[in-house]
Amino acid sequence: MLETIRTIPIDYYVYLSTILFVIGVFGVLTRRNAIVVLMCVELMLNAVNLLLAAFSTYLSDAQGQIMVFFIMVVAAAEAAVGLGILVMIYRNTKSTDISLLDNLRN
Amino acid sequence: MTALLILFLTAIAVLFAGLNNRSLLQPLSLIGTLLALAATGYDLFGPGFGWGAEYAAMFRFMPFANAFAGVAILATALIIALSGWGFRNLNSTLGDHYGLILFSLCGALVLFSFTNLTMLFLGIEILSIPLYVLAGSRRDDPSGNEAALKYFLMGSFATGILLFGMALVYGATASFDLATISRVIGNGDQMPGMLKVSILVLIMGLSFKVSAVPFHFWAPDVYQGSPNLITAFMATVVKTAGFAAFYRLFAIAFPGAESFWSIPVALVAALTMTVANITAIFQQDFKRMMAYSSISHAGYLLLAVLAIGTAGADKAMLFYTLTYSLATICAFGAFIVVAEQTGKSTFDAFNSLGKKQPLMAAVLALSMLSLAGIPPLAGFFGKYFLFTAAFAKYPWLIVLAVINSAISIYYYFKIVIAMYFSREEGPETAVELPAGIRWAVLVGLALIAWLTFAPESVYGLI
Amino acid sequence: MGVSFIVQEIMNQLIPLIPFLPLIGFAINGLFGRRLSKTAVGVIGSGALLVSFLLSIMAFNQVAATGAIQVSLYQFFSVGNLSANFGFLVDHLSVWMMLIVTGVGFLIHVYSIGYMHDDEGFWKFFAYLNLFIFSMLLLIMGDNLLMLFFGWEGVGLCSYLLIGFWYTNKEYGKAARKAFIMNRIGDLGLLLGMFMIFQNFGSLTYSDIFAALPNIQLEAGVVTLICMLLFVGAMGKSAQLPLYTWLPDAMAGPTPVSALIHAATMVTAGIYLVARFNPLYNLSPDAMHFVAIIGLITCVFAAVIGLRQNDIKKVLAYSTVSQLGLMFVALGMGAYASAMFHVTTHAFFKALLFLAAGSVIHGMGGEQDIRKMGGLRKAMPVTFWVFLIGTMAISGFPLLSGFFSKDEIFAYTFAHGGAIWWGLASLGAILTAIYMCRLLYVTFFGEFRGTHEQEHHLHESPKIMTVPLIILAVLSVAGGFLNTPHFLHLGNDQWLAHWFNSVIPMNEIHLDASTEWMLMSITTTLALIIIAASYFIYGKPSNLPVADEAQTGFTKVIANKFYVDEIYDALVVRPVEKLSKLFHYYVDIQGIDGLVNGIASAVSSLGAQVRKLQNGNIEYYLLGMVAGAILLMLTFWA
Amino acid sequence: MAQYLFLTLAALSILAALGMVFSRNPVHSVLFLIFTFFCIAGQYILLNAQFLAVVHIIVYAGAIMVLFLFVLMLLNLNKDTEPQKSTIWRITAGIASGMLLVTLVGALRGGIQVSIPENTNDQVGLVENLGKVLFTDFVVPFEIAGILFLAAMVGAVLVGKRDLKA
Amino acid sequence: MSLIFILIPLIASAILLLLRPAGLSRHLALAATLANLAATVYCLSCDYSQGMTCNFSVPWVPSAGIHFSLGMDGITLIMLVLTNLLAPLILLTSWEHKFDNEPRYYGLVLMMLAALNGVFLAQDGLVFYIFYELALIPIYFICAIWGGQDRIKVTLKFFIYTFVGSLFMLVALLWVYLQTNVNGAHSFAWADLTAVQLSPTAAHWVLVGFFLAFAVKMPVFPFHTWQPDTYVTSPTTGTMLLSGIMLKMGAYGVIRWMVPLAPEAMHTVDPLFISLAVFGILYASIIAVKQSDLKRLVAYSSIAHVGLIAAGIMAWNKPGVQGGIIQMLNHGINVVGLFFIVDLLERRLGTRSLADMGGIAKSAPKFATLFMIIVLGSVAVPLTNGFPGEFLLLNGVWTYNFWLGVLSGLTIIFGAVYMLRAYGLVVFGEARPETERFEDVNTREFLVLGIIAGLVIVLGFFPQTILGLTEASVDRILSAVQL
Repeated sequence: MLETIRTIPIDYYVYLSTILFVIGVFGVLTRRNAIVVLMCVELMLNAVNLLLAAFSTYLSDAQGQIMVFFIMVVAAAEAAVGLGILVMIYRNTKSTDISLLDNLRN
Repeated sequence: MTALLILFLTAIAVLFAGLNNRSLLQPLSLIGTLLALAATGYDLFGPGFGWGAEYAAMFRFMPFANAFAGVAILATALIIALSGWGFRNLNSTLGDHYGLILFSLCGALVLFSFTNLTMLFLGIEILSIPLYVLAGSRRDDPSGNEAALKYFLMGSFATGILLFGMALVYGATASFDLATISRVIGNGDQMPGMLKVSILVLIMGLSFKVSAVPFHFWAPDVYQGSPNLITAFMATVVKTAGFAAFYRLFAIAFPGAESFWSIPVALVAALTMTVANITAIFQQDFKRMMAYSSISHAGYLLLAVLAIGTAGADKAMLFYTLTYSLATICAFGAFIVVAEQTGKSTFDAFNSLGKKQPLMAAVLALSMLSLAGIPPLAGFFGKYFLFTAAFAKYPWLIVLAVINSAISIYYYFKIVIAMYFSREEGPETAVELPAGIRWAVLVGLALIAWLTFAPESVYGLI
Repeated sequence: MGVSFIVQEIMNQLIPLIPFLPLIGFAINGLFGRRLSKTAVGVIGSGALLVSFLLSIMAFNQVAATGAIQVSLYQFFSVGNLSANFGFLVDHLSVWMMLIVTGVGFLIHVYSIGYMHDDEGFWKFFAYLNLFIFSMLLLIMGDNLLMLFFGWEGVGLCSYLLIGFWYTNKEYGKAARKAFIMNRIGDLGLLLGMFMIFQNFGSLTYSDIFAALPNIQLEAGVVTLICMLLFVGAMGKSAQLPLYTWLPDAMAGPTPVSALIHAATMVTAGIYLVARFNPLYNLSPDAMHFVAIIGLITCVFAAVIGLRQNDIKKVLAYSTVSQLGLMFVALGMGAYASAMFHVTTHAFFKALLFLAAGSVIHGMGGEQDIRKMGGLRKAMPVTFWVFLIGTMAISGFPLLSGFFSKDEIFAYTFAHGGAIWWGLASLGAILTAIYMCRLLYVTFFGEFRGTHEQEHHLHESPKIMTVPLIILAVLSVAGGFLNTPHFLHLGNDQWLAHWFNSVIPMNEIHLDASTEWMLMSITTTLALIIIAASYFIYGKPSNLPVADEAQTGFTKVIANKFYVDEIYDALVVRPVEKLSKLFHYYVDIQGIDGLVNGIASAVSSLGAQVRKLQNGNIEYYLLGMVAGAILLMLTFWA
Repeated sequence: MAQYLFLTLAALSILAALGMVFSRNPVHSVLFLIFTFFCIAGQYILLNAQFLAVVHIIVYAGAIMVLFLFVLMLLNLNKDTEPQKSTIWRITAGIASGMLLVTLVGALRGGIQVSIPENTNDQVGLVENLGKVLFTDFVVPFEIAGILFLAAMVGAVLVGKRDLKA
Repeated sequence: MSLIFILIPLIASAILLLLRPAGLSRHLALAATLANLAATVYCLSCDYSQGMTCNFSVPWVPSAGIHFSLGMDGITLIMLVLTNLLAPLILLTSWEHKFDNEPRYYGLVLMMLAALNGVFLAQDGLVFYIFYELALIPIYFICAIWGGQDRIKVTLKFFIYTFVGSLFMLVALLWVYLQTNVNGAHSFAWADLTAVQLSPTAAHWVLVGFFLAFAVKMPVFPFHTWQPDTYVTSPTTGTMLLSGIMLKMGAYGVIRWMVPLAPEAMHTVDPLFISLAVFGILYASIIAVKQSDLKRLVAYSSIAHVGLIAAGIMAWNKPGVQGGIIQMLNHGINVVGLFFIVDLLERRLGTRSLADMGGIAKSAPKFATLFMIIVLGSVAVPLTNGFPGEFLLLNGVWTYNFWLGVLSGLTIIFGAVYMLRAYGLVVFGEARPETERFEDVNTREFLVLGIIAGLVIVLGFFPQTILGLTEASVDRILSAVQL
C-alpha cells in the first residue's frame, strides 16, 4: 500500500482542495480583471482535479484520473473560448475590467 | 443516438457549406434537424434503430431521452426556420452560427441520455461553450459582448462548482455511474456528510444551468444582450436540457436521498418562482421580461424534480418543456418581426400590433396566455400536470406556485394590452414578412393548439 | 242537480272576474288609454269596477246562501311543502271587504272622472286606480297568505304610483317613495310572519292554518311572535306608530287617491289582516295587548297632531291615522267585528270627507290651506252639506254611522280594558270631534279669505262629482244601522257581527244595558258639546289658525307633528346615508379595495427592492451566487 | 515523510494561490498560479499519479497559462494598473468566502468516508492502466469530447476573426 | 345534444375571428345565439327526473383521468335558458352600435357564450374549471378593448382578481382529485369526485378554496371590489354578460361543485360564508343608497342581489336552492334590462350621473313605463319575476337561521330605497333642457325592453313553470348531498 495512503488521511486532501477551491472563489469575487478572474476559475478547477486524483488513488480506481483528463480538456477549451471573448471585448472597449460592464441591467 | 450522429454530421456539413454557399445553410440545417427529428420519432414511435442500450454505461437513448430529444430538436428546427432574418447581418460567420447551434444541440442530446457523471459534465460543456460564443456573436455589439462575458465567466464559475460536487460524489461512492451511485446510497439512511455536501453542491451547479434563484443572475442580462434567436434557443433548448439533466441525475442517482435534497430544492423552487415573478413585473423590455419568465418557469419545473418518485413527474416535465418551448419560440418569432419593424424591444414597440399584424399579434397573444397558464391553452395543462405531480408532497409549494402564476399574468398581459388595448400607435416601418417566420410561427401555433386539444398525445408518450 | 248548484258553479267561474276585470281595465287603459277619449277611459275604468261591484253583490248573495266559496286558478309555486295556489276565498269577511272596495271604489272612480278631467295623465290615473283595485281585491280575496302578500305589496305599489302621480314635483316623488318604503318595512314583518306560519302550520292557506290550529301545540311565545310580526305588517299598511308618517305625506296624490287608498280601503288592510287571523290572536293575549296599546297611542297622538294642521287634507289624513288607531284598539280588545264595522262606516264617511275636500280644492283652484278659505258654504252648498254630514258622522253625532261604530268600540274597550282604556279612547274621539269641527267651521263658515281670483273662480263641482258625494253622504248617515247595538233594540241588532260569525266568532259584550246607556250618553254628550262649542270658538275670525311662523310653544310642536319626521331623519335616514358614504369611501374604496391594491403594490414594491439586485454588475451576481451557495449549505443542517 | 511532503506542498500551494489572488499585477498572478500548479503536480506525484502530473504540467503550465500570459502581453495588461475594488467590497467578499469555507468544512467534518479497498492497486495512475480505461470504458466520452473541441475551436475562431467586409 | 350548445357558438366564433366577414358579423352572431336558443327550447321537453341526460363524453387526457364529459339536468337547463335567452337580447341591445373591428367583437362574445354553456354543462371537474376560466378571457378582451376610461387598469385587476380566486378552486379541486381512486387511478368525473370522503380538515380547506373562487366571481363581500369598477368601465354588452350570466357561474358552482364535493365541513364553515353573504347584501345595499352614478348603483344592487342568492343556496335547503336557481334566471333578465336602460340613458344624455337626469317621464313615456316594470322586477314586487326567487331565498336563509333571515330580509327595504330613488331621479322631477328632448325608445329598443318587461311579468305570474323544471334535479342533489 502506498505510503501516502497509509500516512495521510484522505481528509487532508479534501480540506486542501476545499481551501484552494474557496481561494479561487474569493479571487473570482475580488478581482476586476477578467483574465485574473478566469485564472481563479482555473484554480477552482485544479482544486477539483486534486480532489479527484486523491480519491482515485485512495480508491484504487482509474475513473477519477480519467475525469481529470476530461476536466483538463474542458479547461483548455474554456480558456480558448474565454480568452477569445476577452480579446473581442478588449477590441471594443479597450479594457478587461468586468466592473465596467453594466449596461445590461434592470 | 442516430439523431446525435445526424446532427453532428449536419454541423460539419454546415461548417463546410458556410465557406462556399451561404444560401444553403438554413435549408441544410433545417433538413438536418428534421432528419434528426424523424430519427428520434422512429426511435420513439417506431421499432427504433436499436442501439438505445449500446453504450448504456455512458448514455442510453430510452423513451425519456428520445422524447426530450424530440422537444429540443423540434425547438431548434423552429428556431432555425425563424432564422432567415435574424441572422442576416452575420455575413461570413453565418455557417459557424448554424454549426454552433447544432453542436450545442448535440450537447443537449447528451444531457437527455447520460448515465455517467462524465457524460453529464461533457454534455453541459458542449451545450454551453458554443452558447458563450453565440451570445456574443454580434462582435461589434457591446451588449452582445457583455452578455457573452457574463455568461462565460459565470458559466465557468458554475462549472467549477458542479465539478466540485461531482468529485465529492466520486469520493463517497467510488463511481461516476449513476446506477452505481444509486446502489451505494441505497435508501439514503446512512449517507456520509460528504455525500450530502456533494448533493448540495450539485444542486448549486445545476441550478445555475437552469437559471434557478439565486443562481439566475446571468439570465436576464444574457437573454437581453444576446441575439434574439440565441435567446430563444437558450430559453428553450438549454432550459429543457438543463432540466432533463437535473431530473435524470436526481431520479437515477439520488432517489434514495430524496428526503435530504428535497428541502434545498424546494427552497430553490420557492425562491425562483417568487423572485422571478415579482421582478418581472417591473420589466419594460420584452427580452428581459422573457428572461424572468423563463426563470419563473424554471421554478415551476423544479416541481417536477421534487415530484421524483411520483408517477407522472417525468411526463409532466416533458409536456411542460414542450409547451413552454413552443410558446416561447412563437413569442420570439413575433418579437423578431416587431423588433425589425420598430427597432425597439420595449413594450411600447408592441402598441397596436393587433391592427398592423393581426397574425403575429394573435400568435404572441396566445403564446403569452399559454405561458401564463390560462386555461385551456397547452400551457395550462403543463402547469396542471406539474402541480398535480407535486401536490401530494408539497401542497404549500403548489399554493405558492399558484399565487405566482397569478402574478405572472400581470406581466404577460402587458404585451397583450399593448397589442390590443393601447390606442397609441407604435412606431412602424413596413416590412415584408419572410415565409420562414410565418411558417415557423404557424407550425408552433398549430402544435400549441394540438397540445390543447390532445394533451394525451405527449403526456402519454413516456 | 239543483238550481242552486248550477248558480254556485257559475258564481265560481265568475269570482276570478271580480279582481281581473279591474286588471283588464288597467291593461286597456294602460296600453291604449293615451289614444282613447277621456270619456272612454272613464267608462272603461268605472265600468270595470261597476261590474265587479255587481258581481260582488252576487257573490255576497251566494255566500249568504251557501257559505264560503274557494276558487283555485292554478298552482303559483310549489317548493317541497311550501306551495301556494293562485286562489280565491270568498267568505263572509272577504265578501264584505269586496263590497266596500268595489262599491266605494266605483263611486270614487266616477268622482274622478270629474275631478281629474283636466289632467293630462287622465288615462294613466284610471289605469293606476284599476290596478289598485285589482291589488286590493287580491289582498282580500286571496285564499292564502301569499296571495294576500301579492295584494299587500301591490296596493303599496299603486299607492306609490298614485302619490307620485304628479311626477314633476320632486317632493311628491319623495312622499311616494316614503310611502312605499315605510310599507315595505311592515311588509318585511309580514313576510317573516308568513315564514313562521309556514314553519309551524306547514301551509300558507287560511283554511289549512285554521284547520290545523286546534290540533297542534304551539308555544305561547311562537304564537305571540307570529302575531306581532303580522301586526308589524299591519302597522306599516295601516299607518300605526311608529310607521305612520307616510300617510300624511301621501296626501301629495290627487284627492280621489287619498279618498280611495289612504282613507277608505288600503289602509284598512291591516285591520283586515288582524281580523282574518283572529283565531291566532285570540291565543296570544300579549299580542292583543300590544295591538291595543299601539292603536290607542296612535289614536290619541294623531288626533293631537290633527288639532293644529292647516292643510285640509292633512287634517283628514291625521284623522285617518287616528281612526285606524281606534280600530286597532277594537282589535286588541277582541272586538274584531266592531273593528270591521268601523272600517265600513269609516270607509263611507272618510271617503266622503276626502271627496268633499277634493271638491273644495277643485273649487279653490288647487288651494289646500284652510286659512285661505272660509265661508264656502254659500258658494258650494252641496259640498258644504255633505261635508257637514261627514263631520258629524265622524264626530259621533247621534244616529249617524260613526256614532254606532265608535260607540261599540268604546263599549268593548270599557268591558275588556276598563275605565282608563275607555277614557283614553274617548279622549281620541273628543279630539277628533274638535279638529273636525275646526276644519268644518274654518272652511265653510266666516268670510272668504282667499284671493279675488279664487273668489271669482269659486264654484260648485259638477254633477259627476256631487252625485257620488251625495250617495256617500247617504251611506254615512245610514251606515250605522248595519250593526246597531243590542241594547237599543233597533231591530237589526248586531247584524254585521252575525254576518261575520263564521269567520269571526261573536264576542258578546258582558255589560248590562244601563252601563252601556251611561257610556253612550257620556260620549254623545261630550260630542255634542264640542260640536256646539267649537262653532263658537272657530267661528270667530280671531280664533283663526295663525301663520306657521307665528306659532309658539307646544302648539308649534304639534303643528310640526312633534318633529317625528325630523327625528326619523336624524335617527335613521341620515345615519344610513352617512353609513352609505362611509362604506363606499372608507370601507370599500379605501379599506377593502385599498387592501387589494395594497397587496398589489406590496408585491411590486418588493419587486422594486428585489430587482435592485440585478444591477448589471457581474461581481454582485457572483457574490449573490456565493450567498446562495451558503444558504443552500445551511440546509445541510436543516 | 509523505506527510511532511504533503504539508509542505499544501502550505506552498495555498500561499501561492493567495499570492495569485492578492497580487496586483496580473503577470505576477499568472506566475503565482503556475507555482500553485507545480505544487499540485507534486501532490499528484505523491499520489502516485505520475502520468497525470506530467500531463498537468504540460497542459496547464505549458499551454493554458502560456495562453493567459500571451493574452496579457497582447492586451498590454502587464502593469499594476488594474483598479482595485473597494475595501468594503473585499471584506464582504472575504466574509462570504470565509462563510462558504466554514460551511463546507463544517459540513464535511466527520463526514468524509472513503471506502479504501483492502488491496490497493499502485498501478492505477500509470499510463498503461489509464489508457486502457480511457479507451474501453470511457471511449464514448472521449469521442464526445471531440465534439467539444470542435465546437470550442469553431467558437474561438468565430469570436476571434474579423469580418472581411465589416 | 349537449355538445351543440358549445359547438354552435364556438364555430361561429371561429368563423368570425379567423375569416372576419365584415358586414355579416352581427347577423351571424345573432343567428348563432338564436340557434342556441332553439336548442334550449328543444331541451325544455327532456325528462330530467332521472338524473343527467344528454350525456356526452370523450376521453381527453385519459391517463390523468380527464374526460371531456358534458351532461344536463334541470339545474343546468335553467342556466342554459338563462345564457341562451339573454344572449340574443344582449346582442340586440347593441345592435345599432358600431364597434371597431366588429367580427372580433362578436367572435369574442360568442366564444364567451360557448364557455358559459360549457361551464354549466361540464360533468368533469377539470372541464368545469377550464370553461370557467375560458369564459374570462373573451370578456376581458371585450372590456379592455371596447371599454371606457381606465379600462386597462380596471380590467387587468378584474382579470387577475377573478383568476386568483379560481386558482384556489383549482388547488382545492386537485386535492379532491388526488383522493379519488377509480381502479387505482385518479378521476375528475363528478360522480367520482363527490364520492370521495374527505377528512373534515381537508373538506374545510376544499370548501374555502371553492368559496374563494365563487365568492370572487359572484361577488360576495368582501371580494367584490373589482366589480363596480369593472361594470362601470366595460362596454354595456360586457357588463350585461358579466352581470347577467357570468356571475351566475359562481352560484351554479356552489350548487353543483362546492357543496357536493365537500359537504363534510359545511357545518363548520357555512355560518361564516352565509354571514358574509348576508352582510354583503346590507353593505352593498347601503352603498347603493347614495350612489350618484347610475351604472355603479346597478352594480352595487347586483352585489346585494347576488349576495342573497349566495346565502340562500348555501343554506342548502330546498327553498333556498330552488329560489337561488330561479333568481339566477330572473336576476339575469332584470339586470340586463337595467343595464340596457343605463346604456340608453348614457347614449342619449351622455352622462350616467343621476344628478343630471330627471323629467324623462314626460318626453319618453314608453321608456318610463318599461323602466318602471323592470325596476319593479328588481325590487321584487309580487307578480313580477323578482318576487318568487326572493321569497324562496329569504325563506331558505330564514330557515337556516332566524336572525340571518331577518337581516337579509332588509334587502326588500333597501332594494326599494335605492331603486326607487334612482328611478325617481331619472324619470320624475322637472325636465331639464337636456332631458326635455329625450327621445323615446325606438322599435328595436322597444322590442328588447318589451321582451324583458314581458318576461318580468310572465315569470312573475307563473314561477312554477321554472321551478317545476328544476324540482326533480334539486331534490336529487339535495338528497344525495345532505349536510
